[in-house]
Amino acid sequence: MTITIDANEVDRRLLMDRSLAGRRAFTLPGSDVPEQSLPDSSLLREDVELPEISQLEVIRYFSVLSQLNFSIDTNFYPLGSCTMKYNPKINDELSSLPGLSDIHPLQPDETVQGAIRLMKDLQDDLGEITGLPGVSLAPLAGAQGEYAGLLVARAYHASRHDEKRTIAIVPDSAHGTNPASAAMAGLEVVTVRSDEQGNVDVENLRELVNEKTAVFMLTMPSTLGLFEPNILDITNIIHDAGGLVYADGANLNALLGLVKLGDLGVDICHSNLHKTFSTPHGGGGPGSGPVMVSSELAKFLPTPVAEQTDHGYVLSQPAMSVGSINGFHGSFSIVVRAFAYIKALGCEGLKSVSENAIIGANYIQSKLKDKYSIVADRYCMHETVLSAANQKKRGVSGLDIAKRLLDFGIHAPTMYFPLIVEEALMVEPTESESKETLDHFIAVMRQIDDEIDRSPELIFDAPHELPVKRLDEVAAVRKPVLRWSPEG
Amino acid sequence: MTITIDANEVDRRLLMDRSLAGRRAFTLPGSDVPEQSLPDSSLLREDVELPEISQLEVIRYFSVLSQLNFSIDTNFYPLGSCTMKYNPKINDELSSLPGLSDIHPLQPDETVQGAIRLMKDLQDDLGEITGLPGVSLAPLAGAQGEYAGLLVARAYHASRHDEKRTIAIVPDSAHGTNPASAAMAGLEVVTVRSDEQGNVDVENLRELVNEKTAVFMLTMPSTLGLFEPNILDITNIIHDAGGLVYADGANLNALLGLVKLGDLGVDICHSNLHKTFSTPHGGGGPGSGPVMVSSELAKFLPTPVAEQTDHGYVLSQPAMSVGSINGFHGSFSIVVRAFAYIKALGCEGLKSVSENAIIGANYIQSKLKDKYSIVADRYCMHETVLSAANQKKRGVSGLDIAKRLLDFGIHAPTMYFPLIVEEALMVEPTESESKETLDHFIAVMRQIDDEIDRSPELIFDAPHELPVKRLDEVAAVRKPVLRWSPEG
Amino acid sequence: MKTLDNHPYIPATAAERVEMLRASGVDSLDGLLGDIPVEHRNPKINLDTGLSEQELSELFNSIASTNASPSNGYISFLGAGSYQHYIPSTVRSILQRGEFVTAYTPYQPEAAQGTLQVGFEFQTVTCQLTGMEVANAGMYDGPTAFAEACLMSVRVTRRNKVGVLTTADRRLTDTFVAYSKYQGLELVEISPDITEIPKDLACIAIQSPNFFGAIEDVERLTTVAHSNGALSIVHVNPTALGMFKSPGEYGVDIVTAEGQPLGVPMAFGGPYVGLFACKKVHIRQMPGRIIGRTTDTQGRVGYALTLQTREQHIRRERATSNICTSTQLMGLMVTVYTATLGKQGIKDVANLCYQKAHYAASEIDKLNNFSIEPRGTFFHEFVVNCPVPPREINAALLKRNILGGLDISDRSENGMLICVTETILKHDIDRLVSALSEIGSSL
Amino acid sequence: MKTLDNHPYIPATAAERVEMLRASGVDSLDGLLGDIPVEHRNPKINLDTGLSEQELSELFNSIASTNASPSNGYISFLGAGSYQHYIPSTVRSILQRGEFVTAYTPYQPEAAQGTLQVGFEFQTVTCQLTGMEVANAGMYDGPTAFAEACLMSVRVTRRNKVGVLTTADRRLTDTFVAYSKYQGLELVEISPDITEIPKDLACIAIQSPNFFGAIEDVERLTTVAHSNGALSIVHVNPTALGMFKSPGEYGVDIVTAEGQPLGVPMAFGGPYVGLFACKKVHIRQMPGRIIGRTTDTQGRVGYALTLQTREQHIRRERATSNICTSTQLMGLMVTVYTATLGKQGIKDVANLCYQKAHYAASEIDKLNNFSIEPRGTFFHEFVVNCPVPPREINAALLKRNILGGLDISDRSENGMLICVTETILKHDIDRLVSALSEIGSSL
Ligand SMILES: Cc1ncc(COP(=O)(O)O)c(C=O)c1O
Ligand SMILES: Cc1ncc(COP(=O)(O)O)c(C=O)c1O
Repeated sequence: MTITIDANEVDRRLLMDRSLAGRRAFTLPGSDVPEQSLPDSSLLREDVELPEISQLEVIRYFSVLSQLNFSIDTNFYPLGSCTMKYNPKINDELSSLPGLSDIHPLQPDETVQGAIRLMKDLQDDLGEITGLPGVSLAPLAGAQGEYAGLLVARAYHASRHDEKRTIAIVPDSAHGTNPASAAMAGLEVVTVRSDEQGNVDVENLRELVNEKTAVFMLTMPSTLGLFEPNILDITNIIHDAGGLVYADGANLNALLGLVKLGDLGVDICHSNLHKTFSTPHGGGGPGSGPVMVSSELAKFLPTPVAEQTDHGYVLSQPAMSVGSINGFHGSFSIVVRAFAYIKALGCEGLKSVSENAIIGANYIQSKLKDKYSIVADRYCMHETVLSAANQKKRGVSGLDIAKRLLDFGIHAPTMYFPLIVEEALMVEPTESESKETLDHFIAVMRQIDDEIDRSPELIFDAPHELPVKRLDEVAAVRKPVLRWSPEG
Repeated sequence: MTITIDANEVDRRLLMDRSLAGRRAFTLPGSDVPEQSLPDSSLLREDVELPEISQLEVIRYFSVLSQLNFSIDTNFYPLGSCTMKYNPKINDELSSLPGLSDIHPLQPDETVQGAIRLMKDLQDDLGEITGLPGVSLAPLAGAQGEYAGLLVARAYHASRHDEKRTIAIVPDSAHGTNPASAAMAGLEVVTVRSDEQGNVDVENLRELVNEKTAVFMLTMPSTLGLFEPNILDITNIIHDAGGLVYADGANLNALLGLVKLGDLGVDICHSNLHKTFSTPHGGGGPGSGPVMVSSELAKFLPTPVAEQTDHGYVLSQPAMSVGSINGFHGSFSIVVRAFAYIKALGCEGLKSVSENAIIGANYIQSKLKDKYSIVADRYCMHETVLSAANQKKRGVSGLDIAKRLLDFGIHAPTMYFPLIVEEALMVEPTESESKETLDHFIAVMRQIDDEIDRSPELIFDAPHELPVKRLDEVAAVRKPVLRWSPEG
Repeated sequence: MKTLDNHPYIPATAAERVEMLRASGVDSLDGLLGDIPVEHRNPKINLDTGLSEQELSELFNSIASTNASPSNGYISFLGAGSYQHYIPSTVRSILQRGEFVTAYTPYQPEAAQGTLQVGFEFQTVTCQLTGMEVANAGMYDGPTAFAEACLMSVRVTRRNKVGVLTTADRRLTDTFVAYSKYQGLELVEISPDITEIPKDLACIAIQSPNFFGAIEDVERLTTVAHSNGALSIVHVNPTALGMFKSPGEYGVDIVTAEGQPLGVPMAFGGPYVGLFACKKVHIRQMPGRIIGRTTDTQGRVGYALTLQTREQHIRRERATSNICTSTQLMGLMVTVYTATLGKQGIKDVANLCYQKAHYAASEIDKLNNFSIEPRGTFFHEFVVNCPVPPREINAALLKRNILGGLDISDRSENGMLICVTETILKHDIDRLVSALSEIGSSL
Repeated sequence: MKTLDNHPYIPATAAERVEMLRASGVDSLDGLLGDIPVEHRNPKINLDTGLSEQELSELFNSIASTNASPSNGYISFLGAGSYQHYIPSTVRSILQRGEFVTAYTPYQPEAAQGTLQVGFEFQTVTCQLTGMEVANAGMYDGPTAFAEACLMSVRVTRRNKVGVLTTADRRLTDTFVAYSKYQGLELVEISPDITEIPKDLACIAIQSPNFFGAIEDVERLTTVAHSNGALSIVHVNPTALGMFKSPGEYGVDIVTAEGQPLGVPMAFGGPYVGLFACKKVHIRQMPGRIIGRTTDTQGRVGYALTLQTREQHIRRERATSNICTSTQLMGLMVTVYTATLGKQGIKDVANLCYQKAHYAASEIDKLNNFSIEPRGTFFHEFVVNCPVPPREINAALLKRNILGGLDISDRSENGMLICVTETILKHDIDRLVSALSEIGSSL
């Protein structure tokens, strides 16, 4: 008997492929109450087809799988707009403390004073950082924060009987959630152009603004990593027209302590705690996207908002709240982590975060812009959008470069976004990576540029060193297989 | 500028190579007491040359390093005599509970009643399992358990003024710790032969035994994975000569609920909690090696022993104790885990452990003995010692086979031990691996045998798929480099 | 305010900063900030200075200890959307793996096979539990999944009235209302006894077990919906699916659930994960991320995000949802939980909840002043009619370190919604019952 | 007693067992057990039946809660060989990695580069802290390291008297006595003031800071030892090395330490890790495992166990020690701890301990009935002379949730050994002082 077992392969069989009748990974206690009669059997189910494997196999299966991932704990992730920074381990611990992780969301306020106080303190801190003092921690991610903010804007206009305002103006460089949230909020999306410097085309904006403008959604700094130099003009234009300014604060990592959005005329913003405030991304969530508004707009915030009263801390519903946008009070465990992060850094530390993030991004830009072109020769904020247009001419796409980077254990930059930059590679190093890591990245990026001419096959076939080679994403769409089935 | 960075390499630089003056991974609180004057500066130190790296780098460095390891959580480990079984995660959690992990060893007994009670209960359980009711949890590993047991034997003889007993008889198949511990205990080691069936050569034993025999050290089952069929004769021979029988219980995983060592005439034994009782090996410890003795010998046990009195649980020193063999009360966190393991399995479960361990080992033996020879064609207990003698004739050593196994993600068996078997490959699957895993191992072992003839280079150059190829262990000895230095 | 040197989270040293600034062609940071209006640069920020880790730990321990929880001796009978279940050690252990916790959304599939394969497993589990054909990789939470299901039924049927059973949790309907406020939709409340529905209804959305703990007649209501061209949506408690027939068996079109009971801590309400499953025909109307199987250039199996053209980053304002960052990590917890419990465990946990809740109900029903409101078969939640407002009962229970059931007097006169799971020992139930008895007789 | 089917830790099903038995050529397990005397087979074992994980968790939580610890509100001033220090989150985080925790001793270096590289780092840290040339990969604990150092001095000098300072912890000498009982050695107690020693002494073994907390004159004692052909052995507290000169600077031959203060929980006494370092010339007499750097067949750096011929598995009865399973995982904790604290942190923690202990000492010294025994420079432990037996003081302190210092009246009349580390807040010291004041004045 000779079978051919391949030495190189990770066993990718799924849990159900490993299942065997009768095996168990867990037992439950026996019942300690007198036996109760069961409901009518017509209501009852036979079996749930869940895997039957041993406890060791559960651990081994997921442990081995985890090693197939890149992660911040193991890799540099210069992923623009995503702020993949260090996720402090202490924050995970603190959020799992009994007393924080095992409290029920519907406990009476007086039994969860610590929890509500923590929420209130974080609200205050976020209000202080953004200069927008009305805060609700309810939104479960950035997109929900956007939606909540847009609901606030609509409620504000409605409260003024200004119902005709149904247009959201959104720059062409905006993240996809911006228009999608606007659509959910029943707003018509109108796109404003960027100029060749990457700024909002103010003339175009003036043309688009009118009495139907509900809100202008601006990403600050923009998804090009640029701070809008005309911001004061822009907020004036919108305000003069009776509209509100919404700032997508996903890139807040560039602004901590350097400028407050509220001071610039922003009325509403959200912040992704899972970016700027270092809570782990979890492979795609959970997130948390608090929404911050001017004091005038605070009464419209989604519920709940934590407040301090004479009788202690309470969770309450703002007077003209847009309502409840999810089950309970937001991503509390994420809120705990973000609060710990702010406490650990303090005032000076937060400012240092943004300063170092900006310094690092400009350093990379200055070291790579001779090879990879940039939109306009100006300083960036916390991220730089490189273009692989030159490389494209030599036959290699941004995608190819991104895949080749993986071979060096470096995660790919954000690709093909913003849409307005050809072969965009959006690089955000974050303040938590060392200069040594940045230098390594720079060297690898230059080497890849060099490989285009010397050994292009290294790039076309990349990645070479990962658990799988390039995956056929088109086939996955053409004939979707979305779950295990006995047929395989 | 073109440097050549190798895509395939893990960065193996050491912490000090990553250090940069002024960087920090941690800060301490400021002092909250009035400033105290420092001692004479002649006593004070300049700096300690420790690494200066960021917190992210600490996490990333060790996370990446960890992935270079095989481990039970990620690999099958058929490592004979080591009992690499599943280490239940719940046990790690329980041992870290506040109240167990943060208590000081010198707290008054009345403030640690739970801890001492747990020790007492585990003592009782181990006494029940081995049939040797006197138990001390003090030894920090198997070897220390052996040493403690031998001290007990010597103290026993001394108490009877039988001082001439200075010989330890040890089978040639014994683990190295047995003779080493005997030497530490001031005993002269005399070796008894194994017969061609792998049993103790009883005739030879009879010849060796005399009035100087202090103790006979027998591994049960033996390091060949065999249960000594003449055990009752053997213990009689030793007892008749006035000696004591020490059983090395490192292989207790074969005996749980199937037989009690005490019933067979064993006077003293140890057990490795880090083997049979599933506490994690930690890459080479910590361990715990409780020593169990007959009630007659209990008064000689090392200190402390947990006891229940009218005033609660206490840690006490046996009347004629051999003393204190380490700092405090043994590996308490390991003791906690072992106790949890016994509680989780209970009586029936423990028996099932041994039954399944034995069934698995025999299954592997029956499926491989046509290719890899075995010492004697008889059933084994929880492990089987295969010989690569046949393979050696075809030019491939046991070592080569072991290294090739690594390519398949399977840890090598214990090699070249016991010393009496040519090209020994000692295979212990343990009860915690599935039949599927055993079948895979069997198939790989057969395939490797096949590769000897078809593609021997695959075997000679193995491992191919690991972070390093075969390491030059001879060079490491010739010119030992044992620490980082600035010169590299 | 000056720059902080050498925080543990920030590796660059002062010298390195100077070096990097020089390389960028500026002397100081200000040289990079020219676009920020100078009058607004470097504002005063009123925050504390940073704490060391030890101080942080002291602070949070003191915060946590002020909350009443099982860990400081309280027993709780709260449910209503968040449930206390035993979470196996395997879940916590795997959740500590940084490779899962600190990974990004798997846009680079070759570097994220771990996350992707787990997501595929999660979709499988969602289908297996609900009896449905396809599922996505998770939504924010149960209520948002429910709201998105209702919106999806609108897209599928092109009708703009959404029918929701009157017995559903208001947290579900409230979220739907907030989600649909400006989409020109109408919410229609439907009695569980309904036999006919208006022709312009997009769906009948059912919660079962409903808010009051009782099982709804999903089969009949689904027939009613289908016979009128509407979809049937069921929001389930996933633990109950270890015991009760799955919505798939009744031909339901979309199933949603709060995934929290499957291994996710209660954590004061989040983060949780919404389960979302539907019939295969509706797949392109599904919101959220979907993971599909594919192969690499060498034919090896791998997984990747798929059907992304439904999503906001491609379709922008015409996306099926605005959801982006979702709840992958909670999906991991659910996947490890269900793999750990397995076929038998999911039955056992459901049965234990059922047994204990029914024991509690029958014991409470024996009390003089309390009674159980019979609303049909219930799973592990039931309504107790209290002699006085539940608020008062709960205040008295709290003095005995018991967190009583939810006060639902707004929906059921003097009603208290009690939940009992496998984490509650008989001893604790008996403590509740005798406390109620005492409180009742002291009125 | 019948075989338990399907325990979570045992994957084989009944059917598989039958299949495997058949393949082995037997019908039942008994067929495999022929060598076990039948009359002793399958004895009755008196143990409870197994618990589910949830029950296990309940049981251990209840056990843990009966112990007095910082987590349930006690403050402790105990030291004397085990110290309460803040353990950084990085240590716990890395300690959760199964690849480290569940690996075996790195006998297969290619499959254990993680463990091996960490061990190499650990040896480096041990050298850096102690100022010594070489170190091993760790011993069981401090006292066994000390005992083995004394035995090593005997091997090196071929003398059989071991001199130990009278100020050393008895736990050190007791362990040495137990380790050397049958080796024909003699323990000689030496005063710290000694200026000459007998010619047949193998070593002067010094604990510094000593049992009473004071720094010994290591330099002078080392000169005394060397001038008589004896080795100098110093057992240090590694935290103190953040502040005080290292033994290496004084030309010491062997240094040992209890590694517990460097990131290892107190855990009622173990497991800990012994640090062991010496001069390079003595390397082949060193006990324990040693990791060395080497290269693979392609010239890449790698690490492997080395100098194994000293060890029991090769040299058997002539090995330098019987140690086998050691404390690699605690070595990992020490390595992560020191990497986290770094050059500045180790200074800071030492200084904080010093400051707080000295503050406490001076405040206690001001009390009427208590005084501080001056025994030279101390680090973070000192002796308080109590007006009554310390036992009585401690009983009174315990009522106030304070675990007082160690009663050392056997070594110092009415002496109490108090330890103060960075985990103790000024507030807690003040609580102790005022409690002592109260207790003192109520005498
Ligand atoms: C600029 C920008 N806006 C909005 C979002 C959406 O945030 P979330 O993914 O948390 O919903 C993101 C991130 O994905 C983003 O980068
Ligand atoms: C048979 C045998 N005896 C003794 C020992 C020594 O035990 P330890 O390594 O715990 O000191 C071992 C394991 O290494 C062993 O396998």
